[in-house]
Amino acid sequence: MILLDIKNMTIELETPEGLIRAVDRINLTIREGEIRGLVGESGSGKSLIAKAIVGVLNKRWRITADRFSWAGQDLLRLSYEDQRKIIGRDIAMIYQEPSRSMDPTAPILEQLIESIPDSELESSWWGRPFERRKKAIALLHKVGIRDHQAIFNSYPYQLPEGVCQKIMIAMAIAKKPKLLIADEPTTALESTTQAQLFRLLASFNQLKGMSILLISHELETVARNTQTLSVLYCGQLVEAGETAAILKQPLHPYTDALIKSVPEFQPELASKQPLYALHGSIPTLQHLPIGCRLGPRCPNARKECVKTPVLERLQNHYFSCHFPLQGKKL
Amino acid sequence: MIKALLSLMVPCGSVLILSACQPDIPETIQQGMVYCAEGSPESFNPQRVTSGTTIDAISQQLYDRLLDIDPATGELLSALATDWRLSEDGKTYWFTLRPQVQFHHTGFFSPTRAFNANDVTFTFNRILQSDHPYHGVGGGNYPYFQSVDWGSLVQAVVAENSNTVRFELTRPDSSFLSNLATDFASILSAEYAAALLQQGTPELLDQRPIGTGPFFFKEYKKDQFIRYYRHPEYWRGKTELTQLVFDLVPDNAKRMAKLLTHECDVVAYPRNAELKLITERPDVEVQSQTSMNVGFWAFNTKKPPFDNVLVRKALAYAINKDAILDAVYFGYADKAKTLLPPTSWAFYHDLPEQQYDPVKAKELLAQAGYPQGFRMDIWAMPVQRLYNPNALKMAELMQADLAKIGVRASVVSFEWNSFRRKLSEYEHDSVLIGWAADNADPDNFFRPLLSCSAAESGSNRANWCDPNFDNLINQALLTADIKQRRSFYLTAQLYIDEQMPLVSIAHSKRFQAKSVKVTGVTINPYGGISMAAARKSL
Amino acid sequence: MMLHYFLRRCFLISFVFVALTVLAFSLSYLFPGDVLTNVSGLTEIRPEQRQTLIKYYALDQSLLQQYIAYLNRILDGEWGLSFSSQQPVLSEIIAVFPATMELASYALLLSFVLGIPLGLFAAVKADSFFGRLISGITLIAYSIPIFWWALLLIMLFSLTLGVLPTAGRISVLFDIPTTTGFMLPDIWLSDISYKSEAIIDALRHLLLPAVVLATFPTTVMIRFTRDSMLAVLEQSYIKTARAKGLSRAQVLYHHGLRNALLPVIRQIGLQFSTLITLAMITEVIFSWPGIGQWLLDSIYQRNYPAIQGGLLIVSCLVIVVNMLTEILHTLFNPLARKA
Amino acid sequence: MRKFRLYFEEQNRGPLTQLWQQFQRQHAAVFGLVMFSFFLLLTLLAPLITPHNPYLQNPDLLLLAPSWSDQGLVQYPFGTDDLGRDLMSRLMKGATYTFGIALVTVLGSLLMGIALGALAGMSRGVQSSIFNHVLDLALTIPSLLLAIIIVAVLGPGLWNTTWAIMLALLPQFVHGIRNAIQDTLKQDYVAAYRLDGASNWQVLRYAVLPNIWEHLTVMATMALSTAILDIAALGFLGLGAQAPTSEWGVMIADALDLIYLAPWAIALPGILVFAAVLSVNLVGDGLRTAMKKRREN
Repeated sequence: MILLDIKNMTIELETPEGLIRAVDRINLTIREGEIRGLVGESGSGKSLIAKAIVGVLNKRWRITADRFSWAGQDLLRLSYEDQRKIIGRDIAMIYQEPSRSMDPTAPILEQLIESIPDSELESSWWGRPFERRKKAIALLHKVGIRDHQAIFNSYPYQLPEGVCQKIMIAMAIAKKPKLLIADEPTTALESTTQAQLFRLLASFNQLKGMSILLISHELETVARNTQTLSVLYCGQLVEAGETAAILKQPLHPYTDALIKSVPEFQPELASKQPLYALHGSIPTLQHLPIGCRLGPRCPNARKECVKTPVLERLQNHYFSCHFPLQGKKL
Repeated sequence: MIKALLSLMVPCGSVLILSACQPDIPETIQQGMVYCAEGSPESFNPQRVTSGTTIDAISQQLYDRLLDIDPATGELLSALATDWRLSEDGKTYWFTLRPQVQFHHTGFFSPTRAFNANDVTFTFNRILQSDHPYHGVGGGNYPYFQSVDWGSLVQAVVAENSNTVRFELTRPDSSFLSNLATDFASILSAEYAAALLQQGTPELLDQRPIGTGPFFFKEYKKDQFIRYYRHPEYWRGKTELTQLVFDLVPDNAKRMAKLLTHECDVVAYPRNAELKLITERPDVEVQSQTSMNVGFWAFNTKKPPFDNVLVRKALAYAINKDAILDAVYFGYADKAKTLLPPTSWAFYHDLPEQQYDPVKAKELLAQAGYPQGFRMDIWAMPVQRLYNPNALKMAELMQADLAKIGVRASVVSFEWNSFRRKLSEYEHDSVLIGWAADNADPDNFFRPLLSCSAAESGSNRANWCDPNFDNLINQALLTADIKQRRSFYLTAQLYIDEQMPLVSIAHSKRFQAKSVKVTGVTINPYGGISMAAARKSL
Repeated sequence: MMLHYFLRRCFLISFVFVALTVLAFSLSYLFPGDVLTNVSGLTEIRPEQRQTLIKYYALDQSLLQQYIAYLNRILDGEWGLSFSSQQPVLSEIIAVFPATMELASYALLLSFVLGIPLGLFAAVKADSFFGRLISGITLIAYSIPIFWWALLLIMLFSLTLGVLPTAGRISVLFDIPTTTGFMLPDIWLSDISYKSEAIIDALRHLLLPAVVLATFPTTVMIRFTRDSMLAVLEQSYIKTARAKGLSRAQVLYHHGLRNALLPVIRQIGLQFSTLITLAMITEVIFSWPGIGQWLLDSIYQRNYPAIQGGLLIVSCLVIVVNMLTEILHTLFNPLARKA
Repeated sequence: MRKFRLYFEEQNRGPLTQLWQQFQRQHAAVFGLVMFSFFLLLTLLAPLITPHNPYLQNPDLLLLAPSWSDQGLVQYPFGTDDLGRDLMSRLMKGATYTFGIALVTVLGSLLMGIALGALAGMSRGVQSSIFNHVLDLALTIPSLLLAIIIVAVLGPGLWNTTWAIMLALLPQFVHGIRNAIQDTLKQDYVAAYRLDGASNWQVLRYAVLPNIWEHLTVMATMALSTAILDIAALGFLGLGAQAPTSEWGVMIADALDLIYLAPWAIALPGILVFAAVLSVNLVGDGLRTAMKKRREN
């Protein structure tokens, strides 16, 4: 069943010069146990969407959506506090720089215990602190940290990024969430810990059936670890669907360019051949082109591209482009 | 967080409200009285000082004298000496002493015997005999007695028996008895002095006093307060007040504020400007008393250009006395023509008045050789006294007047005790100060202020030593006949007007503000105030 | 690691202390008048005494020896005699010093109790009416000259309403033996019968000066707590805590408060010397018998040994408080230990 | 009131105009700026525009009530003090002393601070640690105590106390400037300058100072408000300006004796000092929030 269903969500930023639309009418659906990827270049608004879902954006952002339902329950009708309660209970999030997203002056044990909700505990109130500690040790072992004693009374700045990220994951899974949003979890880590991390996420997905939304800007890590994929460009959803189908047959020129620019996906690349790159650069938020935001950079842009393309569907493969690579409506 | 804050505020608030009602305060506080004085005392022995501030605080409270002065008539009354006899040649005096007069019992000393003749001999021999063990203690200067040249006047003080004392003088002196009645001639305890000498701390005689007065010394916190408790066996009968505290508040505005908030019961020298305001308030009343005093502007006659008579006369002409009377005394004083106040029997009525004439002043300056003026400083005393309520304001006024004739004056002031110390070392160009009489005798104005012996002892502000002025006032003392003495004093005043060592400015009324609940506190026209008869109703 | 930190701290403090004593020592030369009187404090020095005194104060030797002689005179408590009362300066300072400490500590306490909650409230509800009101009032209170503010309070509470006394630590009629030098404990320890009235009277005397002196530190505390709280709220770990599902109050209390208050401790150290200046002015206006009024009297009397003594004691107090806040800051703040 | 923008032209306004726009948006800050410029003008023009000579004593007009009360005269708007001098012209002349001298003190302290701060900031190792410790010492001495010592050595007077206040403000400045310089030195463009072969002096002149002068102005405004308060306080205590000068602190101290007869003589100088310091604080706060807002978007 569909866990998260978002239709036409737009996020705008209040600036002295007026409202700037950072994310423009995107749709996102996540099923139970599914690992969905969210790919886009930096500044395309992917972390904005994650923060919007979890609700940590500050007051200057304005979020509007046609439908925003979680596990069948439409959250738009609920008050802000109730939304917070439901999302806080079921969705967990981990961030880019783990060491900066932990309270620098609180020992790790205290932050871990704090994230274990009371509902998880069975023993009576005086046994609770002891049980909490036992649970915290279990969590650390689950995320692969053996020596919990040293970690407990040390401070975030004393630990390497990798360990911090693992602790963040431990905190996230403490409340057994249904969805884990991983906002570029591996950027700060070296490659060895990256592989460890993805293996960990995959194991949680299979064992606990926890669905994961993996946000990243490296196409090939997302391609290897996710089942479904959504591609974003300047805040517009350009393509979504089965990862394998998209890689094999990209319909949107931007996805095609993305795939071409990754050497691993081009087996027949000869040596010393110039790598393919889309010409031009990403426009800043203040000067977004009207209509399809890829317009000026798109290889097969035409007059109609001035109108913002509508999301079209081909079996479960969505794309928003007037002239998809495979030609109109098979 | 906010709840914690509120729970903290409530108890504090209630404590404050509770303070409004005064539950059972013990007797020492209810019958205690606070007198706000304008400065701290220099010492606790009246022999060693001349400043009125110190005299007010210690003399009438702690000590008694052989004779007292009747405030109304100025006549001499018997105090520790029940009666006194004078020899025919006027050179020996006999005093019979009052029996059964107890000294103070305090924490640091309790006497074994009552007051007798050796206390008197000890008190005066200390001043006369330079080889006396106590003479040099604490600097060895006795300004008042040195200024009236007591050393050469009194030959010997002898105790004939336990309650009669004989004074032998070198020459007849009509002001001797009134000098014995001044506050400076307070009687100390010989037994206490001997005990201190044995302990090896003789200077405590002047710091922790023992006397026969209505109160005994309990505690002194420098520049804060002096605390006296009642002397139970006082020979004139126990006083109503159980505790008397002298709160030392040099700032006039603060003293007035303390009066209005009833922190002070009696305030010395209220600011003249506020007298109108006080009379309107129901809970406070003002006492006034014409008293013998003079505020003057003295030049240091040893320092050029003030050694030149023309310069001094020019400066006298340059000062607008009427403006000073309005701005500083607020009209509560009358303009001074000469040193003596009009109430004195030796006042020179038809002496020509000093006119305000800047043009003449400039001419005199040109004659004296200073056509474009010179630079000088005016020392203004920081403390408020009856003869000069606000010396700093007066100095500012004079500064503007002098600027008109080209004299650039700057105003200088220090803290009261160091101010007096520097004055006695004649570091000043000119000074605004004054003198309050200790007895009705005109000599009390001339000798301590302008005589040569006063110049040596440092109390002659003009540093002026003029032989023929000196023999004028000495001759005046030799005869007892009033008419002859007045003629000497008239010529003396004429002489001062010619030489102009100082410019007399005003004779001010003395004021004292007190709360209506306090009765029995009168202003004594001669010398320090007395709290013996004070009473405080609730 | 901590030991290394303490060593560095002690070296710094000793260096500052030495520099301070050098300044104090040079003052006796800088002050006008004869050096021997400035150093010894005796106003009348008879000629025959002069030679023995010069030998005793080592004025004839080189500057360095004089300084060393001065240093161990200071350490064994011989700070010269005060010009006005010819009493040892140190004993006079010890008599007046506790009063200032009492006033300053009550003011600091008041600024804590009022400043920090209001600062937090202003930060959390920054753009609500109350938030802006608090910042407005803080700005006004920050710019009122303290002596004028004291005069206004006196005119209002003492003169027109007549509720509070204008000066002193307690009504002079109360005879309280000084044991600790602090008024309230003294009353408590003394065996007088009217203890409760004395305490009430002492509190009434304490209220106005404490409020006047507390105005400045409270405004600084409010402004500083508000700014540091706002900075902390922008931090990403607050966002993660919110994302973890903690309630708003929990986030503020557990994470926001601690991180915001740590720099505040250091701020107290820096502001303490300004607090002393204001304490001196308050003492003069309320004639509070503390070291401030004593020092100001000594400047009016040109009492140089007293000024030297005052400089030493007040600066040492400020150094000690600075050091204390530094150490407290490092104890509580792991980040500081990393540096 | 967004301007109608027909053409979509590039609008990158310099940091200064952005700062001014943010500043303009806060009305309190603008009000503060207006008051600040009023005081500045008063300081510069005071000797010319005072109706009466502030030191002229007029013996027959003592303690005249201000003109708004019935016995007041209109040519003496604020009445006269107890020596018959016109209060309004004394207050105006007082602006030059309290406000003017405070400006001079802060400028002097700023220049010395820049010199010392630059030395402390640029030097590394032992030399910079020496500078810090010397400043920690200066920071420990309260400004009033410093003033007392200087008055004891040089005697009371307005110019002696300006030295005291300058020294008292110095540590704040040097600490602030040293931290600002060390922050800017960490930036990459300074490293770029160094790579181009710029000497220490050029780095300071072209890379560091232009970037921290805004921070300096904020520090200067905070220091100005403390300077005004200190000058008035020293005048009040009688250590600063001496009797005839009409500095505001001295006027309050003089008027203290007439607290019941002429309360306006105390209130007016106090209000002026308060207004001056408030205006400086408003401008300082406005600048600080404007800089913060500019950094945000």
